[in-house]
Amino acid sequence: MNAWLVAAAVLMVAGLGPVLWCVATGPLRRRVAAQNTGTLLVCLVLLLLARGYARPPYTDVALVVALLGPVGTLVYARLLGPEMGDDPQQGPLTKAFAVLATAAVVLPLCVAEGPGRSLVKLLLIGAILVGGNVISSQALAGARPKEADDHG
Amino acid sequence: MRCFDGRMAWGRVSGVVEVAVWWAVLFALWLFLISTVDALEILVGGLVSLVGAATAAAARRAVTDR
Amino acid sequence: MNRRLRMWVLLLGLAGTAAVLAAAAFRLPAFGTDFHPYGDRAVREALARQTANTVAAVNFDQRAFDTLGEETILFAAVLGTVVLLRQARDERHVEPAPADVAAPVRRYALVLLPVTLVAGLYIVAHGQLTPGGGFQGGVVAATALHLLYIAVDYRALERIRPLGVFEVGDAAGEAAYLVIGVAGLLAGSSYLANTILPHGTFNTLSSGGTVPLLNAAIGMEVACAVVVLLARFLDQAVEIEGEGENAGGNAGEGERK
Amino acid sequence: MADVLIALALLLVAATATAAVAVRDPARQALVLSVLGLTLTLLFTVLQAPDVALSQLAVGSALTPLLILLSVRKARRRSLDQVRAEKEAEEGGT
Repeated sequence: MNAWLVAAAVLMVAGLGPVLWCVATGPLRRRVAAQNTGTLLVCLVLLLLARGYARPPYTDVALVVALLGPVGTLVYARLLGPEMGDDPQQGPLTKAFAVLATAAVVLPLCVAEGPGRSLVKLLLIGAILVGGNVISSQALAGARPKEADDHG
Repeated sequence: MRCFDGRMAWGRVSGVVEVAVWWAVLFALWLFLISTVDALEILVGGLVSLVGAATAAAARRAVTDR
Repeated sequence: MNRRLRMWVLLLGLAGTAAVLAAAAFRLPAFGTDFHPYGDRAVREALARQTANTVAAVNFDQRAFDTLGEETILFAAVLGTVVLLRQARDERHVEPAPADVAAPVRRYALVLLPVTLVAGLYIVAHGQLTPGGGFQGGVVAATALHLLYIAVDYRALERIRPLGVFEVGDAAGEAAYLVIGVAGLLAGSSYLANTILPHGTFNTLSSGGTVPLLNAAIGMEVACAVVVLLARFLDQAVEIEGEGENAGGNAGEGERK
Repeated sequence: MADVLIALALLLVAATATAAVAVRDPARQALVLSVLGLTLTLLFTVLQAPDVALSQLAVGSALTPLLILLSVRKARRRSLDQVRAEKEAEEGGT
């Protein structure tokens, strides 16, 4: 078990434990925000695992999480938006955490990777991940109660 | 009438440019995704990027022109 | 049969299943050893046909006929859903209302849609080399299109989704799998045998013989099937109103036809 | 030592699955379900089955939530309107 796998294990327990707690309890908006953070953490864990097992093809799994995770959150923001209108907003900490956590994981991975096409792939996954996470947090913050049920 | 034609022609040119730009971006993405580069990879990547570029332009039109 | 008797029958069944499972579990090889009789044979066969991803070799070569069954289940399930969720006589069609979504979210969807689509097609095309394949990539590609509903609205999705084409694509993907199977027969071997194409160079896109072709057929079938399936669900949730079902509430009356 | 990761992933899956059963409202359940999909992805990856992980991810991250929430929306609208119609009938009767 190398350092990358230890980091993955720590991130799994310290990150996904609280996410599970927040997704199962509390106001709806916080639950969706926790799900959003969960996709981010799982993507980072998968990147660490791919490096730790020395299997570059495993990064494809992380790429799919980075692409589809925010889509899932947007589904909730879209279809549960009217329900979570009155819930308290998430502070800016969630977004800051997303950026910092991604940087803290992706940059060491890039340093270990060295220059090459897979470095660009890593940076690409990191960029998609942060962008998607920030945008879906924004969509979540913008969700508000509607006057009537809609057909949209 | 001429003005109308001109606008149509401009629309067609800008549509082609839009698809071309998207194609270039998506093809570059494909080159970073794959691990080994050979002729077949480039051919498949070009076709896939073309599908992606056409969809991107169609989606953009579906959102803005209405 | 009264409730008490039913519970006893259930308990008997559960106890039997538990006993059989426990007996089987004790005779399993120990966890984490390097004794893998099935894995060793599968890997040997996969390498013999130049297929880098052994899972793809198992799914589309060694037991390609099972995959045909799975594909047909999906095809039949989607067909059943289409029949069940059609617009019934006592339901009416309502024009979907435009939704107002924040501009950054809309722009993000327009950028991410082609990227996700290309990533999905990449996963389909590299099924024989890296993890993934027709099913996974097909679902990713189909999800990409639905970004237009999720981040814009249903009218935008309907404009780039010619449903008839996707229905034909669903059937064509299923048919392509069958035809590739028959090609094996015509080439003088068995149904779905991986003998009609050269196996190529290991770890390139053209390796694995028919595996990439079958992957492409599955990818097309799955992507189209998911689009058709979601179209029925979306129609029911957005466009179709049942008897006495007044979804518009009091506002937005103008949208009704 | 590599078994530690498998044990952790299994524990996470068990905890999330229990939470998914314990949450009763279908819409909130869909949220826990998508986290369950993510933990299953991790479990399959540490068991060295990335193909299965990708399948789980492709289906579980956006498609399943969308199907569940669309169904919930349709069902809720129908029951809401039944309640409304009954209330109207009552008011009309008295």
